[in-house]
Amino acid sequence: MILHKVASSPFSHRALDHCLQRIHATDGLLLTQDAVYGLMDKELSTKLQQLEAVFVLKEDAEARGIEIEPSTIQLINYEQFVELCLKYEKVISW
Amino acid sequence: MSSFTLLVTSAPFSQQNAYSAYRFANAAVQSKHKVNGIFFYQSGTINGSNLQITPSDEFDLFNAWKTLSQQYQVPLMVCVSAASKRGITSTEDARDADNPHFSLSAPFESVGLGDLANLINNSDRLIQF
Amino acid sequence: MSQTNKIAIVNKSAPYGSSNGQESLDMALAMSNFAQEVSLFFIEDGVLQLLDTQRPTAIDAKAYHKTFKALEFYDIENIYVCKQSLAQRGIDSSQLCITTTLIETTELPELLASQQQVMCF
Amino acid sequence: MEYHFEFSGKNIATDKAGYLLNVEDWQTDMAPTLAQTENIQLTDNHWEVVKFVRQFYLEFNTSPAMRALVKAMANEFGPEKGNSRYLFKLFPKGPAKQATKIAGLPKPAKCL
Repeated sequence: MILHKVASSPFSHRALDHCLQRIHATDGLLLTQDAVYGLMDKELSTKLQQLEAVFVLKEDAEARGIEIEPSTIQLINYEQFVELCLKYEKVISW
Repeated sequence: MSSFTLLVTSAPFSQQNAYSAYRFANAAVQSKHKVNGIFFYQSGTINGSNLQITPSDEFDLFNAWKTLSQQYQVPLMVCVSAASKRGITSTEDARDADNPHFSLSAPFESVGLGDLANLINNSDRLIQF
Repeated sequence: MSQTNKIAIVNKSAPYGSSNGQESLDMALAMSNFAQEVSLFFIEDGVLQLLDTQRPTAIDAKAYHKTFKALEFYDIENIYVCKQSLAQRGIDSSQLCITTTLIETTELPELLASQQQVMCF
Repeated sequence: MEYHFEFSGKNIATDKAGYLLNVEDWQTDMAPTLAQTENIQLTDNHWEVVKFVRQFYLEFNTSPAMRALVKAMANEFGPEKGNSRYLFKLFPKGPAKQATKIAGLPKPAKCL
């Protein structure tokens, strides 16, 4: 079980795409920094909802004016980010 | 209680990564976890430059790192090779190169990658920013 | 907490546009020198680092790709290259400067499962 | 500051620690002079390592770190020469550091 951390916008970088091509069903995905802009893309948002565990760093979303509608995507703060890293066996930062 | 090594590979200001790493480190120590060390590599080494001047109305990451390190005994380790290439040198490294200037001072330490291997060996998780 | 860790280093950057490739290799050699068990993964643009015909002195860059051939002396024997990433770039594995294990895109997480820590450059 | 020494009527540029700045400036007869700066009297065993390290650098574009040197030496000359005790006996201040200097190679990264 891996936590995949992505930090770049999917509109200009392919890190999220590369990650999604390789992510395992039981893995977790954490969107941080510019990666939270990915939620503005309806198609991508729908795709993300099919994953078991998607997290968004609250501070990064709030800073960018991104509102997260209640869904399978979970908003977490830094304390929860720390715990999440411990819940998964390892963290890969794309 | 768990322990972390943070690997910071991006420069301050140019990218958000170092700020995220700082927030993470803070949250970890607040939650009573141990941060064994912050290891600065690649452009991340620029975080150690003591020549940084931050406008007073912007977040001063350099001093925030120092405070974190002093308050929670978190070592701030800077890879000497990656740093030297980017103009980040301790007094000793500067002297070895006959350079009159230096830009790295305590609590940031000039170390080798072997120290990162040690940090990783003693930590539950390695998180890269 | 063991004395030796299994460390995976994932290379996803092309060689000369950034220092990622060269500094990732420095990292791999150092980790191995300090008794860590290193596995290397080359995916996406990272596979471009392994092309045999590179001549980086043309742009004053270090020819660090020559060092890949020395990895066996650093006990770095697990070198994985993403098959699809090669195909997308029209590269045949015979054009690479070292012998590697070809893997499918989807194999990465399984192979990472046996590693303790992951770095990505 | 610039550092150099004279060899066969030519100025050979080095860094502050005495490592050649240009790999191509090296020639075989220069090794004893470089070895002297490390207080080493070259024997056949020393020569073997010096030549081996230089060949390694020319082929792989990097000087071998200790662990790699041991393994590569063991491959080439067998375990009695491919071990760190043997290499440290020849180069007491560190084979990676001293053999590279005598072989005219760049100063190894401080990191390693």
